[in-house]
Amino acid sequence: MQRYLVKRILMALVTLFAVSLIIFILSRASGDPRHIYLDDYSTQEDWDQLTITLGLDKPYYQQYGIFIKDALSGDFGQSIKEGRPSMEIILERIPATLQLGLAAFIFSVILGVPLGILSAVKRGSALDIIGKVVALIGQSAPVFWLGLMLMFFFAVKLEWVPPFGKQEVTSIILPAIALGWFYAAANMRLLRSAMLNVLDSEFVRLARAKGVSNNAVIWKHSLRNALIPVLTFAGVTLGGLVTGSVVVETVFAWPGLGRLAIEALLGNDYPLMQAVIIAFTLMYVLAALFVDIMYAYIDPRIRYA
Amino acid sequence: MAEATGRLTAAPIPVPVRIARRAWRLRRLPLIPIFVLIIFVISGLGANWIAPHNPERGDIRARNVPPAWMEGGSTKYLLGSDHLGRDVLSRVIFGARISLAVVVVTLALGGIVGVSAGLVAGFYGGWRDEVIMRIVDIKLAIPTILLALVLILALGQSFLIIVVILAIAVWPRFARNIRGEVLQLKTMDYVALAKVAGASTPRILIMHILPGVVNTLIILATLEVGIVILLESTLSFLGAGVPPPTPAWGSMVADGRDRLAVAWWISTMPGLAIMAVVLSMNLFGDWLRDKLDPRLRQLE
Amino acid sequence: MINGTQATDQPILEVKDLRTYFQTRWGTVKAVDGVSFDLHRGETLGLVGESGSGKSVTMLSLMQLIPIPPGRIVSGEILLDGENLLELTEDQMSKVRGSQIALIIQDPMTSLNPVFSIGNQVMEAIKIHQDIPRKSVWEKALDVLRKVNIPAAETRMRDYPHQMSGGMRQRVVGAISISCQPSVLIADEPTTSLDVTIQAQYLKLLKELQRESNLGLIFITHDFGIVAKMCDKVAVMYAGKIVEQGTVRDIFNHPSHPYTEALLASVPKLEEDVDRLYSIEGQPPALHDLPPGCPFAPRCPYVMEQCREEYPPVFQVDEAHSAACWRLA
Amino acid sequence: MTTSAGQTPPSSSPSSERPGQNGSEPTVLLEARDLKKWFPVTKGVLISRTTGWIKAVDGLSFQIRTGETLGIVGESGCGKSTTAKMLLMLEEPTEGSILYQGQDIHLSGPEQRREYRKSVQAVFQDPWSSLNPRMRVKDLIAEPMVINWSLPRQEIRERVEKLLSDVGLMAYHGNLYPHEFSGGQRQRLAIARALSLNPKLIVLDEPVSALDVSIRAQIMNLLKDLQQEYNVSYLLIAHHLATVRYMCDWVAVMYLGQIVEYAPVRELYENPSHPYTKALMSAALPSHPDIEQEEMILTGEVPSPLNPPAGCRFHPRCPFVMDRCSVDIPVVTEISPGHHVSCHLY
Repeated sequence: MQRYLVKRILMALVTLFAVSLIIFILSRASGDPRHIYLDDYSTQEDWDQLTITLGLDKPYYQQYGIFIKDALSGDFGQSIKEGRPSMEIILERIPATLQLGLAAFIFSVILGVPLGILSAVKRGSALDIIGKVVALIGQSAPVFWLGLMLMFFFAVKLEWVPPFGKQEVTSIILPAIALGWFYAAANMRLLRSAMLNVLDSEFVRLARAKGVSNNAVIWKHSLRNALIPVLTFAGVTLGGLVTGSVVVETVFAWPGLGRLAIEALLGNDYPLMQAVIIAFTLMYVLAALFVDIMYAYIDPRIRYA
Repeated sequence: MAEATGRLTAAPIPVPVRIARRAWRLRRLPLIPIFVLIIFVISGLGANWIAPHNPERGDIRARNVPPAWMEGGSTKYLLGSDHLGRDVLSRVIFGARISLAVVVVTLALGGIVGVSAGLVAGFYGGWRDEVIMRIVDIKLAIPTILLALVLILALGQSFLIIVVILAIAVWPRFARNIRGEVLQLKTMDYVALAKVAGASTPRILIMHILPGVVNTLIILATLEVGIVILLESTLSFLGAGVPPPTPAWGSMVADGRDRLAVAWWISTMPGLAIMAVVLSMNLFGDWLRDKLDPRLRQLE
Repeated sequence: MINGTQATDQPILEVKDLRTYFQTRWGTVKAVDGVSFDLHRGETLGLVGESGSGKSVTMLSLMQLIPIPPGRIVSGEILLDGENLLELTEDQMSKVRGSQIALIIQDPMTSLNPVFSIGNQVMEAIKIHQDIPRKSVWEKALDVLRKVNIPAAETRMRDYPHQMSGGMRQRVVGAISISCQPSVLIADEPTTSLDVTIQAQYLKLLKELQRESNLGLIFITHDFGIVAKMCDKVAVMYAGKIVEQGTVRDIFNHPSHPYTEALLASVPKLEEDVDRLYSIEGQPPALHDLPPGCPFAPRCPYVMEQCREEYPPVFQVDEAHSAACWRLA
Repeated sequence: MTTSAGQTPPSSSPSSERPGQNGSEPTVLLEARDLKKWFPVTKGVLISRTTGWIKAVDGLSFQIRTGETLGIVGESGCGKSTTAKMLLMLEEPTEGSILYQGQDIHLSGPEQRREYRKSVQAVFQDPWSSLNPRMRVKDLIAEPMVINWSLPRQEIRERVEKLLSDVGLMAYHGNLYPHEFSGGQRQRLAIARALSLNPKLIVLDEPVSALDVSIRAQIMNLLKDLQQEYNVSYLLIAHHLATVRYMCDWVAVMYLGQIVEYAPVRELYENPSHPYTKALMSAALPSHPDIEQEEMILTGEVPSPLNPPAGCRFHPRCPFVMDRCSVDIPVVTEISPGHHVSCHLY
């Protein structure tokens, strides 16, 4: 267990390191950063001043060291567009993204998990067919289009909820569904096939043979085993929720990190972009670590490895 | 249970029986998805000849014309026209071309890298495996879209960059699944027996390992087609796709997003096209998987 | 008379003309086709057959654990202490399972749930069938684990299956199956994946448990060695039917069905040099594609015209010895 | 018999003189001397260090004679499969040597090693995993010949047909794929493939234990017949004592990586001397219900080869254990001609 956790934490650190390295390399590959900050009216003095501030006179490995040192103290440089520290902007946007991600995650679980279990237990029933349709739409419809269609029907035509923004509590419903659907579908499919496998296993047969009732076989003996692959996928889900949030936040004008990434892209705001990516990666790594711990909790084979 | 035992009798299986068996295996062919996919490929290859209008030149007098079956629609614009008076149908047909090109190049690139990495990691193991799998883990930890955005921001926007980004997105899945498959194949007794018979490492890889991963590879490739199309259209929706004016499905959806209330078809039609192709590919992939290797049903 | 254990007059388990069919894409597979036998308390019946002979489906039918569909128990009676199990509802049957009739499955590595502790899994069986306080459930579980000779049972209760060896796991499965004092225990090749010395330990344990609570034991196996060591009675299955039935000495001394005879002659012996083993030609038949008449006819050295046309009825060889072969007519 | 170690002509008929059977003393074909295989146990997340050794095989010596069968019996984890892998050059021994026709194969040049590879083939337990499902049977059987011999296609085809008929199959079976065969037939195919290079030794790793009971005798008899015909030696690895008695001329009993008893087959079965052999015999299943067996059931399980017990490795389970057993390592004693036991009782 300890060894497992140490390995996971090390892995998380390596990931963060790799991301920082990629960002650093790209920041140098994309051209001289001095051009980003200075305009045509800058003087040679400004130029030299900036060279020293950014440490561009030093060798690359030292520049990277400075980059890391700054990053660790929360300094990702000034946003070009807004002219204030990127970190400040990020902190303003994080809550909205976390709310949306959480809502989408909850949606994907409450839709996907029961549907997955029931469609495995009652194969060929109406529920199974509904599950199939949900899964097929979720895996085939592009998130941005699904979002637009939801917006068109439920906000524009029916006017049940606001079409975009984050003014009202109900605003979160449509983006959460658009974002969560794909994962609801994936959870459902995974859980269904895992359940079918488990229900066919020897230990379920033995459980039945000792007189365990049908319900207990499904909810106690099978579900916990079937959740293992679902949980494995949850790690990927979290990464996907991040990716998806960029799209969904753009569609619904949701004031979160994802939308910020697009703003940075359109504004050619590299310092802001790198901060956004570090923030996203950090969120992902922490969430994945959490999933790994959950994993150990559910599967004793990992806990006592 | 007793499937394999006792089937072989003294006489060879007659040819008609074999043909009949093969036909039996092909039953329940997913006809509609295959039909959709054929249309997709034909549109992609022959957009110039099929599309009724020029996709990039609009008629200012015919803006926001609804689809033919609606009031005010015209058979001239079967799926309506957009805010610049361009024919939506023609643009959808031309959009297939981008998607098709991106899919083919991405899968070739990502597939080759992923399969080689998976083969090396699985077959040789040791530090090579460790290094490759750690890179895969790191790649999976970085959200694709963000990586794409930062790369585009740093390196600019072009077909090549888009394809490279998408290939970076797909190769880890190839690597991981192929590696898993190779790890299993490697423990098969027939690999050890080939060594005993004196087979060289290249011979073992080519004769005994590669043929074993072909099914997995085909199934993976069909599943990845959908993923690549979705990613590509997402990028172009965000304005980070193959640069305009070439019409891509994603950017067409983006074009119509502010006009949903007045001309819903501008966004809806290309979206439907994406969904139809991805859905068909997924259904076809599922069918293929059941036929080739039911064991792989859990492949994501 | 039989290996020192007492057999009472009234059989504890009586199976009459049991038929279990499966619908497959090749058509109806008659996995169990008219199987009848009985079992007394304290007695051990060996159900012998090769893969696909229907012995495992017979076992699952007794427990009513056949996957439905594609399986279906078409006809027959399973009388446990006079009560027909096939007339019970699923709820009633689940009360019978584990408490009156218990099961040990072949593979100890997969037959325990990997995510629950050993103690948890033993206690579950007790909790289901007995209404006793929590504390005594724990005590009782500990008791049965000790009974199957698990060393340091108290600490083992908290362990998970993957922390145990195959032999130990199989003991845990044994503990679960006897935890509620069943009257019939079905063991489906419980030792095939165990090493020889571990197998010997386990077989001895089963014998002791049987003697202690006067169990009726059904041993499903393909190995005549286990039959020779463990069983009082034998039923030999081939292609879904019992082809020969009798006491263990009847079968070993005067095998009356050519299949039994051939099987016995084809097994090498530990105690003596055998110059050449008898070898049965051909393969066991596929159940979906049975020849008309006797299914063993294509491999039988004594085959007659009649054998290929009509399935033989069961002939009584001796008081408790019967076989289905035209040679006995 | 084969004094010239050159290439055996593939179509040559089996040699008429069989030194193994016809009175004259059979020659030693292969000898293992003090063979060891230790696997490292590593610990650590980033930098791994070796914290111990799994002594899978720990000092094995035996001989295989021309045309004869040596059986190795033992329970799982005793190192019998690792031994087979070392003979097949799938594993490199940690220590010790394998002498083939008097020459140490690990010290000899690449040419001799290639020659050795050709002369030692194998049949494994699982008939489902030992044939590549994507190759036709004729290509499977021909593969060793294609790799090692440059023969015209026509000759290879004829030889494949001959091999198929030798193992009781038909020529047309060559065009089928493995999945069209049953387990017993697949094992026949595996045997045909193993024979294709006219090997001197075939390692049989549990060749019948995955088969249906009624098929086992077919395969065992076939193997015995082919041994006569091809004058090939077998190393049979098995856990089933009766099978070993039927198939072998010599038997070695292994426990925790070491041979505890080694004797001609009849001598071993009629006069088992090591306590572990006795326990195995009493644990083996009888062939008739009236046979009385000595009741000698071992307690406990086989200890881990990571930390094998000191002294005699069997002492924690031995019913006859003495004080010195936990201290002194027993030496091999020849208690009767050819019968070697490694126990302090002798």
